[in-house]
Amino acid sequence: METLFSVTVGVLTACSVFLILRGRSFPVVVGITMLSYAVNLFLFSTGRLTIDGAPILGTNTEYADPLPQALVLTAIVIGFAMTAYSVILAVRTRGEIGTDEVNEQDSGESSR
Amino acid sequence: MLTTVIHIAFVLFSLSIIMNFWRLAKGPHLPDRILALDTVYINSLALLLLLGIYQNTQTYFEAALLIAMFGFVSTIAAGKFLLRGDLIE
Amino acid sequence: MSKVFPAPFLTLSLFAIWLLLFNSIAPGVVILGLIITTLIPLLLRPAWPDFKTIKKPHLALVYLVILIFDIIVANFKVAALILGRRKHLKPALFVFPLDMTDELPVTILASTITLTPGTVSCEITRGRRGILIHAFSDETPEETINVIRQRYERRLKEIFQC
Amino acid sequence: MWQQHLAILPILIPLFTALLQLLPWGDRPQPKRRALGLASSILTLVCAALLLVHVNQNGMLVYALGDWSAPFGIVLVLDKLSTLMILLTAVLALPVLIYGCYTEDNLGSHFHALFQFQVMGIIGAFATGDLFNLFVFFEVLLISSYGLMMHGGGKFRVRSTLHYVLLNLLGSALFLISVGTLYATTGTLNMADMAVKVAQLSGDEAALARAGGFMLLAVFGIKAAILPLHFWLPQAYSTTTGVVAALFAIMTKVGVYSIIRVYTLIFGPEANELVWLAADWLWILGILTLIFGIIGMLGTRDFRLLVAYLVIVSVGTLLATYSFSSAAGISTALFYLIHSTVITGALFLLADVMAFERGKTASRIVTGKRMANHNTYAVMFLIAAIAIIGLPPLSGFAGKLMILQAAPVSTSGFWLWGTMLLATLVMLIMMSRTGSKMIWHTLQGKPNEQSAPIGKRVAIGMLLSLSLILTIFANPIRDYTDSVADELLDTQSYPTTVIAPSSGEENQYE
Amino acid sequence: MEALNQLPLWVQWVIAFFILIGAVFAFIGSLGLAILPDFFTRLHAPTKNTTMGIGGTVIAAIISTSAQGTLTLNELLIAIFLFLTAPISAHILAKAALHTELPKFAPTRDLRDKEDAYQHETDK
Amino acid sequence: MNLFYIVFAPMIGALIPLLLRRTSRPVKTIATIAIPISCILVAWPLAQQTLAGDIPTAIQQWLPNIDFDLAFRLDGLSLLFVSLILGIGVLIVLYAHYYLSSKDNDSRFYACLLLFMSSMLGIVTADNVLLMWAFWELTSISSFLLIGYWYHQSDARRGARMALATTGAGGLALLAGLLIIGHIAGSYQLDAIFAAKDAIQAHSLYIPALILVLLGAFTKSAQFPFQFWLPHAMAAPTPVSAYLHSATMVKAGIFLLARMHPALAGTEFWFITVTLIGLITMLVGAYFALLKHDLKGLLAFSTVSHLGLICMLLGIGSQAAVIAALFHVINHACFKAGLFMTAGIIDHEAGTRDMRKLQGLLKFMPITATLAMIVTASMAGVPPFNGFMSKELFLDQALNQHLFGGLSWFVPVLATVGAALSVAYSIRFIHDVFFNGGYKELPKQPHDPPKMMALPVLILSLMCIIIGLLPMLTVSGILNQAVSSVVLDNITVKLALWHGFNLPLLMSAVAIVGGIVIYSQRDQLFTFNRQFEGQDAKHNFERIVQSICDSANKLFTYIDTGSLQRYMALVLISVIVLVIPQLFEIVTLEGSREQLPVDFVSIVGASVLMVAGFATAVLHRHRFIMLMMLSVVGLVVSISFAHFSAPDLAMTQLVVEVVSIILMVLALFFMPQKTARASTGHRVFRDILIASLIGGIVATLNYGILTSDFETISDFFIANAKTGGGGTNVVNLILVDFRGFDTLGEITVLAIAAAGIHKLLNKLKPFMPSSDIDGRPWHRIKHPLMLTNVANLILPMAMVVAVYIFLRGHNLPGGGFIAGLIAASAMILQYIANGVDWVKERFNVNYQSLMSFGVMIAALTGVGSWFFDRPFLTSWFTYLKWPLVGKFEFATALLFDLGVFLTVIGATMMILSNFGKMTTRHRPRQEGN
Ligand code: NA
Ligand code: NA
Repeated sequence: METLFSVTVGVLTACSVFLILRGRSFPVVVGITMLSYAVNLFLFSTGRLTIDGAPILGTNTEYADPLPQALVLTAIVIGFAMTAYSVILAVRTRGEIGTDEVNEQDSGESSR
Repeated sequence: MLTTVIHIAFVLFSLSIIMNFWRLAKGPHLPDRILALDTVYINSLALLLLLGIYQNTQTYFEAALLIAMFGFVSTIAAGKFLLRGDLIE
Repeated sequence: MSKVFPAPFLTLSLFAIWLLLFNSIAPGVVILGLIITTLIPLLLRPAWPDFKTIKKPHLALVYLVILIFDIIVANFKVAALILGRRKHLKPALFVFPLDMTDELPVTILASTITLTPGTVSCEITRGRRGILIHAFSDETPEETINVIRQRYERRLKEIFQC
Repeated sequence: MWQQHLAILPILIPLFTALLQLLPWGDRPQPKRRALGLASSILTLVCAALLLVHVNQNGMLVYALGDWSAPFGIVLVLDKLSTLMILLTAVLALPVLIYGCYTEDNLGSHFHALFQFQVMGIIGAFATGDLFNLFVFFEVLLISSYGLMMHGGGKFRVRSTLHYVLLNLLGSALFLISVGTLYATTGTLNMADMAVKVAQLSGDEAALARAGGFMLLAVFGIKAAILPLHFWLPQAYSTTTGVVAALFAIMTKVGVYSIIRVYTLIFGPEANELVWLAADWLWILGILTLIFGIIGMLGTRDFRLLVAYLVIVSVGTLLATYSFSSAAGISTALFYLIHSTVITGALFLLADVMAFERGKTASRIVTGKRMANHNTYAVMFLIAAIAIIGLPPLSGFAGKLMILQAAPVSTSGFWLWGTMLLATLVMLIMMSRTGSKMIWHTLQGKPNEQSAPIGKRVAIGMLLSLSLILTIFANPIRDYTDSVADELLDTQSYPTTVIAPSSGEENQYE
Repeated sequence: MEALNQLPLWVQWVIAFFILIGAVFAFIGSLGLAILPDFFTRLHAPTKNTTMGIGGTVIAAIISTSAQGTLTLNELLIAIFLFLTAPISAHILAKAALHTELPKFAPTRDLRDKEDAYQHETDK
Repeated sequence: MNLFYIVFAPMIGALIPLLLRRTSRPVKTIATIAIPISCILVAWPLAQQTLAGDIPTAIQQWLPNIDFDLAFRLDGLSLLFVSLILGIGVLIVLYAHYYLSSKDNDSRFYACLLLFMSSMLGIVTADNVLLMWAFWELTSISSFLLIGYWYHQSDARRGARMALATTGAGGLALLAGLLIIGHIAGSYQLDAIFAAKDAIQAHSLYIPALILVLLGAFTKSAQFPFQFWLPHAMAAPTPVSAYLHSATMVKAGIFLLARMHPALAGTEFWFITVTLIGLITMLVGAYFALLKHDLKGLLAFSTVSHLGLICMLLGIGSQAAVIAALFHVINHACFKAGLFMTAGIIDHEAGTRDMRKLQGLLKFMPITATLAMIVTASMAGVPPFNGFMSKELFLDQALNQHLFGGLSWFVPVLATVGAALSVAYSIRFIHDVFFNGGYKELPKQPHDPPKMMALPVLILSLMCIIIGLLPMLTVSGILNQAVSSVVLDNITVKLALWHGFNLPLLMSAVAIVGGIVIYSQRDQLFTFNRQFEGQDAKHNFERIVQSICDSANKLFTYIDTGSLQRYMALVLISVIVLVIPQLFEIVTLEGSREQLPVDFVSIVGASVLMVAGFATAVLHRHRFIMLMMLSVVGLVVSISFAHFSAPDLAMTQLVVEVVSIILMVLALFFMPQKTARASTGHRVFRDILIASLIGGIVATLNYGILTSDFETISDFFIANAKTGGGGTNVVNLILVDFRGFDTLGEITVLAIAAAGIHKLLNKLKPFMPSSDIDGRPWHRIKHPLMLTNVANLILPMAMVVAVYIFLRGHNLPGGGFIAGLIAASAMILQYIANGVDWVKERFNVNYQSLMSFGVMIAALTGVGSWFFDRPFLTSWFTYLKWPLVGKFEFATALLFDLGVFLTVIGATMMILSNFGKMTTRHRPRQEGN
């Protein structure tokens, strides 16, 4: 299971990174959002994987590590705030500039 | 026996999700995809319920309820997008 | 009374939901639930439109039973169609002419149509004069319209007295 | 007893102020918001000063939030370094806010709230003793900086904000991966405790932790604008409003602080297989950043951009100096940090106010109209230039001499000497060129009629006079940074203080 | 799982029955979504069958917990919610499909008047 | 302490003319001139001590940490220079009084001059080399301000910048050299450095240190090849030129050579370098002096030449050579100041300095001509003026050095050539201006200056004569001490005008005759030189700086293209470069932890996750589909959390994911819905490579972590949740209690984001498509009937659920955040179903205040614990027993969570309602249908 998990996280990360390297703001924002999913999985798994061990006292005998879960919760909320901001910033940028290209115009890269 | 049945159900639901996903990927039209996505939500919800039965726990109830609620909201949002482009007007 | 309980049916169903959620009838839960389910409709009162309220609750129960039965039937029917041969598929798009115009009954009827055998309501046509239905089975539209009229619309009109 | 709570006041005061400023405040809210913000900034400054005095007298202050002591709860660790940085932040924030209160805050909504949030985030980052909490405060300061950077709107600003935001979002993701890796190898989040645990790592576990540590370096590198992670900075600083850029003068320093903290405490002298983890890289990158800053200065045609590259140069200098891993290196780096923060802050404001009074030519280094307050700016420019270049008698020269003396007489020391002196020369040439073109060489005719409010000049004057204070009290300040460096390098007693607070303090809560 | 295996066998059978009902219907629904020829026919499948699939599973869950001593009905909420919302989702999607004039399966009989086809409900 | 006065009085006194700027010029001049005079008075008693062989010192600690103290000394060398600086300074102020026009800002002039004076005094009296360096740099700054005094003239600006850059660069080299020397000597105090002479000269860093120090000295005194800046400093007002060229600035370099002489001189390297450079400079300077048509240009290059001479003498380094050098310093100061003032008078009164235009002025300016002839004769080394004496000594030294072995003869020969050139340009100065035919039309009618303006020149000419005639009476005392402090020995100087017939005298004679010859043949020289004209150092300098700047600029436009893609790639590549080497060091990645078995559902889940992730990436050009794929990713991640025992996470992830997607869909309306294919294959390949490497790193780290065991602090939370926090949901307890501070920060972030978004949406006029992606007009119905009805039904239901989730968070999965988002989504549904206006009509809630109160409640809960003498955020809980209700728990953490709840609702609604408002008012008109 651990192998499967880490491969999945890796693939998800790679896909997100690919999106982050795109030239338009929207895919980049989506890439960052997806990266945050991957990172949350990663951070969560630093407490190692446990099945049937929700850290709710009295329900189980063995508990999953609650600390990374709490960290991921914080990270999710912060990620939400950041996603919201960047999405709307992308809209604003498009509103101001007229395009959603992330690169500066009249630079060599914009055509690429 | 019950264990076997639950395992079979797990497999059936999983296969359902795969088929939904296939439809989601294939389309061919946006309503198809949205419908498929909605179904993925519902089948996932079922998986969680099943997991609750399997582990004999109530822990997943809220998560399942939320999937039902939020699956609906997201489907409506997508549908509204197709109809009007703007969700909130 | 109507100031404290602007929508008694709502309060009641919310309280039921509350108990279902907590899955308990401990005094603390009940008391807190009464408070909360009284407060929420009060808070949300402006957002609660003037729905036509149910005039005949017992008929509503009957309607519910019929509906559940039909849903089960519908499931088998659709399952058969999915698994059956494609040539049995004779879909149709047609309008069910409405005999009532109130929002809530129309909504319930449209939902019922969707949940019951072989039909999905696609549009509520202009002026709530009809419901555009996509039917799946090989029944004729006339038959379907008749069933809907007799089995559901009639009952709804009674329940809501409209 | 109450001094205990002093530890958290510099975080809470801006927080509550910001929250209050989000409330509607009636028809003409701005005067009220200004008064509130200024009062709060003064209060923060007072608290920061008291805190510094307290810590200096009684030693490190460990504040266990929620009464959960380290390593289990989050603790604020107010050691000399933290209090110094907090005081610096408060000292910078006040004049910048004064500047902002003169119509700058009307350019967009929520300026005051975001400003206070930003201060809160920065101070929190300096205060916390917990790695994940550091992440949280990074996010607080980043999200408020995103908002502030947009202040005033406009095409260029929006695009550079977009770049800045997206880059930092990537940085935040990397931060989480690093924290996760470190937690997974050490089982703790408290930095002091992590230092203890890291020292016990060996073999493959140590390699994993090293990977986490290096990824963290990239994260802090973005914040500190080290080559090649600095790209956001010139664009961001040169497009945003002056007041925001001035406040941002401390932002890169948060990155530098984090590097100093993490790579001294956790991956420092006691870290066993991870000893001085980042020193070599910081050395090379610091020098490269310096060189890059030099080229950047040469290539720029805009005063603001020039100041932005000055920031980069200062970052390179700081990190290269820090990388010597010696008490003298750290101490002098800190001295230089204080100086460069204050002066670059002043320069950003100056560039802003000059751009305003120059009108069309703005901050471009070209001949323009005479400014309404030409002579004042001329004097201010001269003082700021002398200070930032590092010419006597202002603080920059003391800082530079200190660094040059602290550099070892070895190949690496000579590299630092060479690049620093070259940087000084280039600054000299570029600043004289800028002053000559923007102040000396003015078009014939009447001066521009737009005159910036006097409060703005007062604010710049306040910052510049800080340079004077830094000069006069250079020695006591250096003594203090020496003691900061000593405390910082005493990585053995730090964890014992943090993890098991002295019995006296503990009794208080029992 | 041990707790369930200790239940009386007939209870286990009942639970198993409902689970299977749920799973099979859900599967058929998803199958329909995958294989039916056009959007409108596909819409029928999950709308009815998947909802039913949940119903079965919910009942199974209720029995399995209730049979252990405490009456647990809260899963019912999920089912109620789904029955309440599924027609709406379907309705909105059908609207969208009609609006975008998705191609229909060839034998579909379009019995709308011209007026019906193009005149939808008015806004409130 | 008196020494401090001497140095700092002019510095502080610089404020006086500025303060007096509203008064008349005489007041300012008197106030200004009083300062150096007071310094002279203060210096007088100290000078007596020095002349008696003592060295008065003063010290005030400043930066003991870097061995930088305000330490001053007044030894002979210092005294010599202090006298020149103050003495000539007084004359310069007096002269400037008449020279400056009424339009000039005299306050600024005097202030800068005093500042400059102070810096020079600091250099020559500093007892600490770092302090000396500080004043050295101050002279650069103040001379920059002086040269650029007429900053409206391009020449002044450029000349000032070039001077600053050149001397500044030299200053930095000097600093490095001094630091090395100080490092070797272990101190920056002069005596310590002198004492460490042997150590310094034996050290491996001696040569570099020496080169660096010499660079400082040579740039400052405009030695070859750094002579180019000095003539352009002529753009300064003439009093400044007079001061800079006679007693100060350029003499600072000479002073430095003399000052460091005891520590650095005596080696072969010193000798060869300094002597040769001096010799070359002397010749080059003299040659160019002859070619200049500008009076000040001529004088400037003559300065260069004479400084070369002094430099050469210091290079030779013998006792006699030092005497000659220092003596010439005095003499040069006298005649050069006088010469510049003369040139200034001519310029002032005749309106030009061009020798081609000037001629026959003797008739109009007899006094000026007389004075000019005296000082020029001194410069030319004509007896009986002082210049002759020091030149004799110089020629003697040139003869007596034997350090070039068999080639030593060329030194005296070249020295004589230099002297001859010097004579030639001196003749030209006099002949071309005052004789050379009758008067020609000039811009002004020339006449002698006011008497007081000529007074300084008169004083200087008298000095030339008196020193020439009575050297032992006038300068020997000071020279004794000065030379003693250079050679570190007590010596007595013997000076006499007449040395008898000897070789130097012959050389002098040859020089004078040669000079006349050269001058008479000057036209050929001009013709020869014409081929090199058009080479202006100022323009060259400017061009070099400009081209460096341009190439830097070009480099930057190449490197920093404003391409976010490139920035992102750089960040990622940095991570790869930093991290991968560490991963290579891992021997066995797989740890000892036993793996969990894999089940079918997990495989399906993982596959769907990966495929959906992949599809999100691949379909990035079809944005809506991409979002749907992202939804799947989020959903499966959420389910995974549930599967691996994290129900709280599962819920939060789900809720956040849906709200985020809704936001993105909202945004999509204002964004292009499709992206044109843009990336080249090359670029895509690079991106895939980076992506795979980063993915690989993360997967590797994750695998290594997952398969190894570790010890964590988490057991503490599980053990203390119930007893310490009063709840059973450990995750929630960590959030609201153990690490409540994180949560406070997190909701703060949310609040800030909402405020920032509000800011972003202010006054935004977004792009709005009037038709969908296929060009179809939008559906006409804004709010479908069925949806509005059901949404209305769902709202209260969702609220109940939200309250439920909120309340049970402490003990079971749930909590304020999730509850807040449930409530918020129910409201979102209202917005979607009923529209902005509808909602606004019915719920007039100020979301911003709500959000603010939310965070406040959370933070105030934390502050509350202060009243119980506990740190911020300490939680408290108790079990209450009420009639009817029974026993229940109350925890302050719940209050904290309430804050979270309100913040989330407030922030989310603020974001969405603001977003919604954008289109409500001005939706583009519908077409068709
Ligand atoms: Na349905
Ligand atoms: Na809208």
